[in-house]
Amino acid sequence: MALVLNEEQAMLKESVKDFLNMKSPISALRELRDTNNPDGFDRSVWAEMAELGLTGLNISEEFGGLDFGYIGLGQALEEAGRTLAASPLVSTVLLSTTAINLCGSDPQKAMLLPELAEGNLIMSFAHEEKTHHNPTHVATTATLDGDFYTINGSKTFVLDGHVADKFVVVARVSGAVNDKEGIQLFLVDSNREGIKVNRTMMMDNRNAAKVNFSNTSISKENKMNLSCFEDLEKIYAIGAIGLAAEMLGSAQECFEKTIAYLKERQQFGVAIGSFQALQHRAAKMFIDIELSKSVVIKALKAIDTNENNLTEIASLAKAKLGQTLKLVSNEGIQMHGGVGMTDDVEIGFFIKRARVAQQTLGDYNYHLDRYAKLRGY
Amino acid sequence: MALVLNEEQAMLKESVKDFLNMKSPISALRELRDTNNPDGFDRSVWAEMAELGLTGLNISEEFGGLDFGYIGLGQALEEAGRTLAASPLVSTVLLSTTAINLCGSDPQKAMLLPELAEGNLIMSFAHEEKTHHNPTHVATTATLDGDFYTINGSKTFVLDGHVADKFVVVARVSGAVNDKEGIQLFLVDSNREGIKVNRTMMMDNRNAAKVNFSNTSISKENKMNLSCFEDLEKIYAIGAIGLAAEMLGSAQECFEKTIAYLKERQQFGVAIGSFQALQHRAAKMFIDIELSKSVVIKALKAIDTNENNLTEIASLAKAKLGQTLKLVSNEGIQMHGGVGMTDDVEIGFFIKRARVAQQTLGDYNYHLDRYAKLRGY
Amino acid sequence: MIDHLTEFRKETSAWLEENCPVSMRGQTKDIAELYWGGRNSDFTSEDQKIWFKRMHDKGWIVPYWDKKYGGGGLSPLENKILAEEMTRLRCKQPLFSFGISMLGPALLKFATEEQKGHYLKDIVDAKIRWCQGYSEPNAGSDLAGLQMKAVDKGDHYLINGSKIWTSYGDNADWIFCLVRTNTEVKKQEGISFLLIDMNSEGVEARPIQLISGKSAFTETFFDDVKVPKENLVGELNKGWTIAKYLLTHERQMIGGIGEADQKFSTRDVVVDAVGLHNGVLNDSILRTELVTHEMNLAIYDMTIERAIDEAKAGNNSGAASSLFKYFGTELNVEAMEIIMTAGGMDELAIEGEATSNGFIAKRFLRSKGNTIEGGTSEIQLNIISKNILGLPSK
Amino acid sequence: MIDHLTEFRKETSAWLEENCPVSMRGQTKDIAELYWGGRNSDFTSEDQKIWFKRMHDKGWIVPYWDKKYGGGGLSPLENKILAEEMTRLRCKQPLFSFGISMLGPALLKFATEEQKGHYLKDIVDAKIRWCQGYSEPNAGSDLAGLQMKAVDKGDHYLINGSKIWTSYGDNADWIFCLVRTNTEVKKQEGISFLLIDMNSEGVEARPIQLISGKSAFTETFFDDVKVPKENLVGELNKGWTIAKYLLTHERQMIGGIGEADQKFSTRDVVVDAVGLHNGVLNDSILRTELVTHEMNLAIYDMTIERAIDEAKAGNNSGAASSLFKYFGTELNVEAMEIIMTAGGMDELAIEGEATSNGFIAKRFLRSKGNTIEGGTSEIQLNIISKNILGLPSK
Repeated sequence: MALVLNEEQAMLKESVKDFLNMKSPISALRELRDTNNPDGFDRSVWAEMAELGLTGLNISEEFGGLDFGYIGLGQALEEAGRTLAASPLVSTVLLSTTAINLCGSDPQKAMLLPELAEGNLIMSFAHEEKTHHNPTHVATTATLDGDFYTINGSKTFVLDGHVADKFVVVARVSGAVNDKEGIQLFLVDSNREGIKVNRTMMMDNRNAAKVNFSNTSISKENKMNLSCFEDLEKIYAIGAIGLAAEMLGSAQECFEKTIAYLKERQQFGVAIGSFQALQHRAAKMFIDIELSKSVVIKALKAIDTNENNLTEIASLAKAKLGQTLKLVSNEGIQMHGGVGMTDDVEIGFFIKRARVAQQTLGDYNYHLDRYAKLRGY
Repeated sequence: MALVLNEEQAMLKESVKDFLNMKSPISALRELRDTNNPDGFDRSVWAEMAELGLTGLNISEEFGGLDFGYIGLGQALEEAGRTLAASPLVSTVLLSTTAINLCGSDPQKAMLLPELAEGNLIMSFAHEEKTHHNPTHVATTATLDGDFYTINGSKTFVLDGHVADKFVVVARVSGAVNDKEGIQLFLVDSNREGIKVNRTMMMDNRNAAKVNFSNTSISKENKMNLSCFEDLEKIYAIGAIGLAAEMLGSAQECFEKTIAYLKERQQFGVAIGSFQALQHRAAKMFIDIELSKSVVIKALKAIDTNENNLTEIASLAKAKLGQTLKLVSNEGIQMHGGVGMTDDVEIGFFIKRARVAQQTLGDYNYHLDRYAKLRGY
Repeated sequence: MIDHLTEFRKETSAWLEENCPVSMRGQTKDIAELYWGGRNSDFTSEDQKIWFKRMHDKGWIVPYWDKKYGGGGLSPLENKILAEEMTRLRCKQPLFSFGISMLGPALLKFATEEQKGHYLKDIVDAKIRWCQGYSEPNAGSDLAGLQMKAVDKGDHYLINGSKIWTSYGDNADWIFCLVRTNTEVKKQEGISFLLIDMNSEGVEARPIQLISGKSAFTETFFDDVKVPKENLVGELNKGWTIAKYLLTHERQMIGGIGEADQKFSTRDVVVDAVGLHNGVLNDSILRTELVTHEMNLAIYDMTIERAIDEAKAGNNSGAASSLFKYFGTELNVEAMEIIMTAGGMDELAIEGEATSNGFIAKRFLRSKGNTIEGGTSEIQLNIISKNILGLPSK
Repeated sequence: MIDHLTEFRKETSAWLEENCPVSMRGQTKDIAELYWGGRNSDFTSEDQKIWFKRMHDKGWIVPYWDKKYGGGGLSPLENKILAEEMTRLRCKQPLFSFGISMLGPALLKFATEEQKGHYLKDIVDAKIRWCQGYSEPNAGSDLAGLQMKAVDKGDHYLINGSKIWTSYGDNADWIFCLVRTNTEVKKQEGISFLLIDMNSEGVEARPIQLISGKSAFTETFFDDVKVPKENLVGELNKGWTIAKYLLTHERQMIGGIGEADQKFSTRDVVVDAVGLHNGVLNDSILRTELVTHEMNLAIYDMTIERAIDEAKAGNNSGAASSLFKYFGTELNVEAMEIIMTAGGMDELAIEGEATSNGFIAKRFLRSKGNTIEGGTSEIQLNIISKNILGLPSK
């Protein structure tokens, strides 16, 4: 599988780009923020995204999806990264749909995937419990009693949790906190009793939630089929790769805006882009972005071809993009100078998104550490 | 104690500088190398250094020294770093004399310090046993049998070991390898039976030796008084600070040579020092060197005023200078371009010395790790 | 001499003990809690008022200024002792004023005796609160490229243009500005230093919103503002000399912001957030970043100490200010990056229950401006390479 | 089409199996062990000679050159299959030649048909060993600033000057040079591309000693050397075009040196030297450096893969060569720094019993040249910022 897009994928990317530029430019995010939008995203744009098929990119045709695979979803995420579009793309399509694809029972798939493909469902993947991504730290419990599971525990950083119709909850049916064994996934409607959702607005103006489950009872048909810890790791790996694709889009846009500014801004009678110290820093960013493109496309393909080193390549992609986007968004502000520090221009939005994306599903340090472990040191 | 030199110290520094520029410029090191000098240093220059008083800088007047303290010795080392002078200054004056100052018995001091001050004795501190500096790793044993100790073990990286008249040997009288307890120092003449010395020429063209002790017997008066492990750590701390002073001299000289080259070398019709990318890199090196000056003088003063955070400040100095000299010597070659890679010019000598100094008495990583431990994490 | 100083310390200490109200002691958490003076400013407490008056009576609002300007006339050594005793007893500053720190040095060096008597006295009496008008939207690092015009109209100058990055411009009474008085010459040679009453008709200051949220900065607009000619400081068209002189002062102040502004130990925050295992930080990569930062910080402090000692020994070098501005702000940025990494997902929230409403996040974002304001890091590196290393221009 | 290629692979594989002597298989540890050809060169073994002759008879010394020049006339896909099969069976190259890799592309594109017939054939037949004469002592990165003069003397050029950094100049028969043929015009417009017989009177090549010890480089001196005018390749004064074309090739070669030249896995060396504790490297700082390096290396490989795929898809970009040169050499330097740190005191010895006589130390020192030779890292960054990003010159 060559590391280039085929015609179909390239066309998809182009149409998503056009759509987002028109319907969800960075100014839209600013407006959501300034008007204190209760959803944190634009439901009408989300409906149009569904119409465009974006909600079904990673759903097979059998269930009403477009079956573009993750290379397709990656292109959409990359374009969404360019305009910093706020939408449930990550929470619902990248994470929850992936979980159902991998671990849903046949009836669960038959019931949920068509609804997801249509864009009728907003779902959140409720997994984190600590300040840092930690797959084995599951203190939330699910206790079987007759035909019902009772869920107890607190989740944090549940993306779009405040608007979710349904959660995929990572909970423990046996074992102790930090055991790899005994972890399971459950589908939980957000309107069940005993659920308390606190919206949290993050620095990138997107939303996560703290979700508390207190004796929340669900029928046992809502248990999914997580066969082993490696399945859960696979969901995280796919999530990390999808995020890396989104971060690649943000990094490219931020970089291009900065280069344009270097050509336009005059100081000391010349364009500041003529200063060699800035030129060399720009060239190094260019190299980082080219390297980033390679690891992202390689990683997306690895999902679709089901490579067995997916965890390793996911860490590679997420770590590299974390580093690239951090560099580019910091340099973006520095090279814009005082102007870059003002809320009036858009360059500052990238550094905010960079920080949140960095922490989502494991930061740079987490993935470096994991890569080293996978390499046996 | 202000972080500036007093008049006496400044004069000392000036006279060492003049002396070394005349008697031991970098070309002298090249000649020692090219003529395959059996000593690895010039004995007549060493005799003159003794006459100048350099061998007695850290010896009290009572024993015939100049009593300039470590701030004084630091200035001499710094100047020796500038001309990359090969001499037993580190092995004999910095390490062995310090050991005797701190742990010698009264008779040992009375016998050895005057000889050392006169420059009549070359001594080596034989401590390392592994590839990386490791104070607790002492496998060499000293077993008391009647009035004699029998020494067995192998030492590596014994600076100037091939010309040493006497060794200070770190050996274990009790306990197991890596125990802090049970370590002691012994004075051992290099001509005792059972000693095998293999000269090793290092990449900076100075010499270390592998020294093997096989049932080497010495009378018990040769045991020194190492009261505890902290005493040994103090010797290493002083050694690290002295080395940092030498490295500061090398870094400054290498930097100044590079700046001069930037002003002189023409490319594309202008001096390459007019290229802003190089200017900014030069400015950053300047900052690193200024910071390095501060930590070195602070650390040298801390020895003389017997500060109780000496270990901490020694790690600070050695780590910082390791990083600064590495940067400056790498940039020195890169900015000299192809010319810098040839043996014809002197800039390449600095990168060689940098690597050896880096590994002596703990490298950058070692001191970072230790500093973190001392800071409680 | 020494006897006199020992005596002075004793007396000062006793006086401070007796006269500084308890509520005027302790750490200053936020400069906003201090008394800033000015036409519209009032004391926030009776103690604050008492403290100001007592210090004012002693002449210790600006203890080292000459008595004829309302200062205390203290010698440098006496001033140092007073400062030390105030630190020891944790006395707060009686007046926080850009007039003292930023305008004062210029007036003392470049103003006429009449101007000094007038303006310095008003500063000491806290009658006038000053702000600074140097930067302009289109000038940026090319400060000398400023465009705000002052046209000679006989008895007054007519001002048109705007200034940006004026701290607390919306609360100040007067502004000291660099203005263009000649457009025909080399840019540095057509600049003058002018004092402008913010109450003048045509002046408007608007707050600037930063990426970190609300800020103390304003953009200030001047639309046909008339300024009396006697408000010129120094010679006409020689304002650049004054600006350069003051910038060196400002650079030193901002370089120091790093620590002064930071109300917590980076080490403690990180160790708290990440935890130890067998006495070693749980995240080994972060541990390396933290120890590198702590070493940098320790060496930075030693360099300040050395610079002070060198200055005392008469080896003053202008080099220092660019070095401190560059490295001090880099350290601050480094600290905030480390703290954000340590805080993880918790520190991303800027709004919501059970969050700190972005206390750290906003500081993190604000820190990105440190390497820009007061002369960008790039400008500092230019200064070092040109002025200190003597590297050639093209 | 596919059938033909499958068939070709099968035949090729069978032929190689049968014709490649066992001693001509296996990893090439040092390019010096290969056959280099030339007037003074001899085969080092009978097998080497047999292998050369058999490949030569097939036309597979340069399989993708046209048959009329002594090549094999293979299509790009056939050539790829042959290369793959040789790699799979670990067959060594029958001839290592700068004539093939460095001069060939220039001759194919710029030489006359007569020159091609003559020089390309001699390369394939291993009669002439070539070396390259571009750099000059005073030119450095400013390659176009070269000074070696070729003066038109009617039937010949008279050459005076010197070249530096010529690899194996002391073993080569001929040298291809850039020479100055016009001093009156813009520097790039007065350069020509000339072929010179090293046997000519007045040519002398002296080896260069590097900081890492002996090297393959020479400095080559030309003192009143006469060169026939027909040795000019391409148009007079148009040599810069040829040089730029060839430099892109060279950059790609050197960018790849990093891995090709390295006979060991950095990871294995480090783990061996430093050791593990509970499966984690004993030095946590070095661990971070190593994993960063390994990640960079993996992503570098992916980028090569992507560039090849992009090229196949017709999206060829000249950008790639500067990126690979820059990043590939940085990676090599990074690897050697890590290995030296891991090796500790042991790897400092360059002479002495029980030492490896500086095997690693010399490689470490030599690696410092990677970011200089073939266009410095700075030049690559200039190329990227100007040619790709379109940033303006002053």
